[in-house]
Amino acid sequence: MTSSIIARVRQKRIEQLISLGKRLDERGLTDYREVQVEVGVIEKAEGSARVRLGKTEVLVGIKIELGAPFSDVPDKGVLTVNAELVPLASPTFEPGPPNENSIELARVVDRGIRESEAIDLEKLCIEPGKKVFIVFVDVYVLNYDGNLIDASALAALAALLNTKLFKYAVKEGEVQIKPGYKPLSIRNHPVAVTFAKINDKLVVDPGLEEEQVMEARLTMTIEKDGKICALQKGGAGYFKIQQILEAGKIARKKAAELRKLVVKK
Amino acid sequence: MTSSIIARVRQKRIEQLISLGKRLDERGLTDYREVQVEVGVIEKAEGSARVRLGKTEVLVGIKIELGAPFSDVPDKGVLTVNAELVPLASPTFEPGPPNENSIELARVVDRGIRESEAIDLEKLCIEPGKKVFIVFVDVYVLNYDGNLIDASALAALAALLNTKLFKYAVKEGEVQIKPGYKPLSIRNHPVAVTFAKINDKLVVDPGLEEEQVMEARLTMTIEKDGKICALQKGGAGYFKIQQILEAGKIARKKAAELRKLVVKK
Amino acid sequence: MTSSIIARVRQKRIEQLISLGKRLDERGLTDYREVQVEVGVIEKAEGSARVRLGKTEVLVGIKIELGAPFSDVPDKGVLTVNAELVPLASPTFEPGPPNENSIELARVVDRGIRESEAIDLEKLCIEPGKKVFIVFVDVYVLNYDGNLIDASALAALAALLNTKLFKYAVKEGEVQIKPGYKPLSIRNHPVAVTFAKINDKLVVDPGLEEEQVMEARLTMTIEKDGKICALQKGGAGYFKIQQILEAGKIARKKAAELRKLVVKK
Amino acid sequence: MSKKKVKKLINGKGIRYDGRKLNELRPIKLEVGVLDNADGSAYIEQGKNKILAAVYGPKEVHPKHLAMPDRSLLRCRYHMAPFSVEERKSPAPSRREKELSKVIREAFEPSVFTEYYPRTSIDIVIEVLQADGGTRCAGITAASLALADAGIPMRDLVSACAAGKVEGHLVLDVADLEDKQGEADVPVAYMPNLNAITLLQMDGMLTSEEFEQAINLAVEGCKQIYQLQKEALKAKYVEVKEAKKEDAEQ
Amino acid sequence: MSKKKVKKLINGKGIRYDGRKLNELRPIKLEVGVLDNADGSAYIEQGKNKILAAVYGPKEVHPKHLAMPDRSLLRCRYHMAPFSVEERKSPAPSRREKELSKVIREAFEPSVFTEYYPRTSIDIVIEVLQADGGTRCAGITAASLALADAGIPMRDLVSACAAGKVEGHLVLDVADLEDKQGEADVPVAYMPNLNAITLLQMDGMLTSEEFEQAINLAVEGCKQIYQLQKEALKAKYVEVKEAKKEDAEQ
Amino acid sequence: MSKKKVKKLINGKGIRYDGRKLNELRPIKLEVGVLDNADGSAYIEQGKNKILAAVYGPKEVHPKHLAMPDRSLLRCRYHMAPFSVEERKSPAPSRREKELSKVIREAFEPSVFTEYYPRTSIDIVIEVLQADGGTRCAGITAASLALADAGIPMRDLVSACAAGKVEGHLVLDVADLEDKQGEADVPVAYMPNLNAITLLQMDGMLTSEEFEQAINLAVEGCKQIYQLQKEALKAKYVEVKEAKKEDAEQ
Repeated sequence: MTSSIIARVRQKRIEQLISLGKRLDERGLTDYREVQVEVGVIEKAEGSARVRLGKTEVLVGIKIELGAPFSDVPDKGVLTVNAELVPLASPTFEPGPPNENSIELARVVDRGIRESEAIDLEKLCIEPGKKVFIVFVDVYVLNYDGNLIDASALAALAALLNTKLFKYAVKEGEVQIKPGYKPLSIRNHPVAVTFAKINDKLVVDPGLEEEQVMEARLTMTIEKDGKICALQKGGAGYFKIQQILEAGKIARKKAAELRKLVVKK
Repeated sequence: MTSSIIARVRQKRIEQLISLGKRLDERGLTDYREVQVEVGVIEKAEGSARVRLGKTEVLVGIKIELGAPFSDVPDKGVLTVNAELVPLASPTFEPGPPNENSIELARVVDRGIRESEAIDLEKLCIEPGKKVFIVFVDVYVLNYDGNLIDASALAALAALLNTKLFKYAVKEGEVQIKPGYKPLSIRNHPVAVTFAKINDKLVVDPGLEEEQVMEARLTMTIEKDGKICALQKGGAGYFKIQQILEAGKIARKKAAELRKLVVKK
Repeated sequence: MTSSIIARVRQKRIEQLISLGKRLDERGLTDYREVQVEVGVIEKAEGSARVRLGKTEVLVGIKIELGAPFSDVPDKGVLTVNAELVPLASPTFEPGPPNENSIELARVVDRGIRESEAIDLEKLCIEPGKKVFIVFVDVYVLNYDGNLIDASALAALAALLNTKLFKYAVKEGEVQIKPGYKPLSIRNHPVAVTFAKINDKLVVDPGLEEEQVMEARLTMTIEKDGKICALQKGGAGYFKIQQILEAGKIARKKAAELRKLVVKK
Repeated sequence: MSKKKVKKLINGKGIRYDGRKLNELRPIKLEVGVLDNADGSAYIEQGKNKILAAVYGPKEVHPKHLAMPDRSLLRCRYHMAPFSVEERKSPAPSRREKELSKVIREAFEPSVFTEYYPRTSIDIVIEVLQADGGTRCAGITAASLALADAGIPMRDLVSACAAGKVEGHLVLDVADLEDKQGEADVPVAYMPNLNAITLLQMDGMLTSEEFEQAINLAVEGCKQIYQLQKEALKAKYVEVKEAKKEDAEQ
Repeated sequence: MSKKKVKKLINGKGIRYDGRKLNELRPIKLEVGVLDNADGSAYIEQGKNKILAAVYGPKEVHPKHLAMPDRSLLRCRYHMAPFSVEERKSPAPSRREKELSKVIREAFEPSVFTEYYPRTSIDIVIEVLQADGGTRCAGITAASLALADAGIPMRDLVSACAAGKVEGHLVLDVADLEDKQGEADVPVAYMPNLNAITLLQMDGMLTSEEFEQAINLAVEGCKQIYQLQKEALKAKYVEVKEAKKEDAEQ
Repeated sequence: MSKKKVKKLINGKGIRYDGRKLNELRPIKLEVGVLDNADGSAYIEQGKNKILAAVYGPKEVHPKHLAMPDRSLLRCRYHMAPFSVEERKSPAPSRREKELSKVIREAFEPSVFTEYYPRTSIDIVIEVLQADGGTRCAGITAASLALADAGIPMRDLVSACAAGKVEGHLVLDVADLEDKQGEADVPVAYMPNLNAITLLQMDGMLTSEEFEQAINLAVEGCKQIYQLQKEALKAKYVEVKEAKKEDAEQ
């Protein structure tokens, strides 16, 4: 009971601040927390990146393996995104199979990459209908302090840009690994920007406490030319059309800023 | 406690009626509830049928796919029956993997089709040991008001009779779909007839309330020539031999009546 | 509460006896309970053995099947050890997927066989990278009265020594079974010896009550030449180095005694 | 979105392959109160979509520890029948079905007065019997009617419809083939009286101008569907009233 | 039933491939009280079937919410060892094992006085170590002895046996090969003193006349097995009495 | 242990392929307090191993029926990230991970004063981000620091290190390649002040003399690691003190 009183006081405080255009950690409503990106942190993976968004910390590792294509797209490689909310990251994360939160996280990250056609999946086909490369994007949440989607999408993009593909030759239907690597061909750069609606106002990059009091959540993933390539509304509340259109404008600006942190000129 | 008193009063009432040869809904002891059969309700499925048995409602969809035969019968197609007690159908149905009730339902329906050799599985072999057709019979319970077995078996038979098989040619080990369909070859017509034993009397087509008070359940599946092709006793009680033989006689009669509803002359 | 008082009295008694070099069932500290080994008990299995260690009873059945090798050892057959703590054997065994206890049991038995290279896995390769024999060692616990590891490892060894491999020929990539059998080639004889540490003393072959009061457990698997081929410490306590080295000496002696019960000269 | 163009989907006159105009809904059939056991139920056909929705509740929560002291626990299960799609679907819930169950539940959260029924649960079940593109939206449309049929108090009905981009045109109510070959799909759930968007997702790529048009188009679709929902409820209400009258007259 | 005739199973004199007459049981060996930890246990060999049954209970129910205020919860697990059949079986319970667990439990419900032990459970465990046709019946025969060995009060022992049709003949106690090649298999569980059939299933096809003969044949088999069960219990009882006498004499 | 010798691992001068002497540890980097949410945490790099450990607790046990009246429930989850190894690992826990979780938990049982916190749980989480041989030992080394960082009272730190046999030589701190090509691997966890071995496993084959040398070698390694652990804790302590001083000065 006491803790719920404290929670309500805290909620009031967050809402009051936001109505004044302020936030608990003194950010502006459309400011991101400090973003740190580090790539190549897992040498054994084909690609990897760690992103810190304030105290939220996500590691993405990329593995590339041989496998069979889907029967309805026999001439394309396969992209598989998985997210693990490992119990390291929060007292609320339980070990076990993916739950709806980790599935949603993985699928929103997946959608941004897939719909922006960031990976040239045609180039990952070795033998149509038989053998293709499978790109495994594993999102590993190490510390949870809110806004996992943006941190994960950014880490996934940074990791993909850092991914090397081994060279190979096909001899009599068998794939032979050859020495050396080439970078994985990445032709678009989707960046997710997430909004929380609190007290009917929009804030970007919600922290954990903000997530706990937000009415609803909206993620817009923006590709390199400013197009929207994925959307996801979450949470128990709703948005007005006007809010969504306003969010779109902010998202394009924010996505461009974040993109600079991972895409080298 | 009150609800259990009501339940006991209800039970008494059902038992008294049956001892007088009557039932709650004014049927005779060997009368079925109204049966409605509708076929082709799911156009995208290879075959489908909906059966209503009073308020019990079951939908069966048939899908046919390519796959591998079982290693011990390399020259036969595969029949797979699955039943889902979807939470639509009753407040007592929980989502989750099949439980013993849905497994029993699927297996009793399966047994009638399999043992009467209703489907000519030899004709579904494309390349012995390598490639055959798999016939998926999916029983989907939409509303549960007792006697799922008879409703499901009847819907399965109606759906199989309604099933079309795409035409194909085999070229260099690859199956090529050709335009057009032919009906799936169905050479027997198994029909399940279920009895409840209540107050030591047999009634056919038990409704939900009757199932709740019955001592035991007996299903007899009868093929087109009146032979028995599957049996299943269920429930916590027992049957006397004489009751089983008596049930056999009734079942043959009832099965013939039901069969007319789904098999066109 | 009462039962826990009884348990503590029992524990005291066990500890006192052991400090006097005695045990509840009048064995010496390094004595095994009576060991009975029976082979060929499951005629349909390729190999089988039942071991009784006092009232502990374990059945091991061996099945051999065709399958694919692991990609990193394409020229070797596959050894798979599985253990089931079936609910027959103890009121504390629940049905369900393997838990940490059955997994540990299977893996310790596996390690002894694998590391001593008891099975000549190279000889089980039929076609490198494609087809090999898989040896399934299924440990089935029938009655649990302590020290499952030693009973299981001994039963596995006895069963392997009793295993027959069907003869075959390879024709055009297909394996054809030929009449007759030959024994599976077993070239080493690992035997597990388990110690319980109770009141800082070591006892071998702990019974169930001893397991319940032991501080820690140590299993040493000894191959035919007296080398150690697997180790496993278990339980909430610890060992001093000196105790481990002392255990090693006893284990070699005990293993040689046990080995005589299953290996025919 | 696969970019393989199998078939021309929109002709020079802006008519879609199934004869619809760009901003035209598919034929929709709605029925309320179709299942006997459920507290509320509805059936929708939209194009070749055939979907049943049922509501059980408010009822005791099982397992109990999930009960909430101040409101009802809303739960949702979106599920596709194995025979509802081209290639048989395993009946075990896929990742897609789990995600959709979550966003659909969240689409209803702003609608239901959950605070009226503390310590209970309200379970929404959506079963796709045949899928033809836009199943989540059609499922929401039906489930909203099922909630109303169950007598659950709501701030407004939730209506749902997708807009999309196909061969460069913005279109309303994206069908299966258009979804597979098209450039974008924007499913929207909407409460017209509150001007509230309660579900919003997107696959594909749209410029901000296209997106603004798409969302407005989808909302227009929702408003049309809202009228159909109200008619379906009225039909049911009239039916019930007439049945009662008949009972009274007998 | 596969119809592939691999081998002639019954010769011109009505003798089966294993030397039995048509109405003859396979050799049966029964032992009671074979496991140390179980409250009751029994072992059966019937042909090459080797099956252990154990009973734990009446005991506290776990999880508690399954407990029933007016009677004991009867539970049953029929399970086959991975090495019990030709091709190794995964140890995870198959659909067949789940169905058989259910019907075997229901075969014992009419036998056990569950009302004597409210709020408890009685767990029956049947483990098939080697399978040779008719495992559910042999498992029931053994489990009934295990219940008796556990001191669970019963209305009657349950005895079980299958009849079947092989190469046109009705036969008793169908063996594995006969089951695979035969035309029908009718497993029956029976309480002789109550003339009560507690399990009845059938695979295959039979006319009503054949069925009547088959069920009567199976019941005759059950009655023979009933005698063997009683002897096995007597043997155990004598053994215990003698052991006690020996104890007293020492 | 695969016996395929791919590469010579130890040269004539007793120098290993990575430049180490036979009894030399790989470079080790330890950091304490690296995760924000965990009650305690630590990070280790040992060779190319990169491992995070976190501790949550003492805290309320969930589910409650696991709580123990006289002590804290120690739980452990050792888990490898899908990208931590050559071939992607499924994130579902493997049998190996389940066994290691058990023995690692048992390696900490003798260290933690669990009796101080009845009815609570202490959860140890070890996540291998990159694996390079010896992950269970490196994980224990890190987890022990995480326990200390969480303020859990311990009898002693647990330090862990493997010895092994490679190309006939006994070596300390077995690397991945040495493990794969070597003759034996003996992981040991050790509490130096109590001379207590709390984890001991072995793959491979060793004579009793070799085993005695190996265990002594591993224990020497543990003692070196113990010093590194204490330094890492001191570094953290100093850091915290300085941070506090800075706070005070501001």
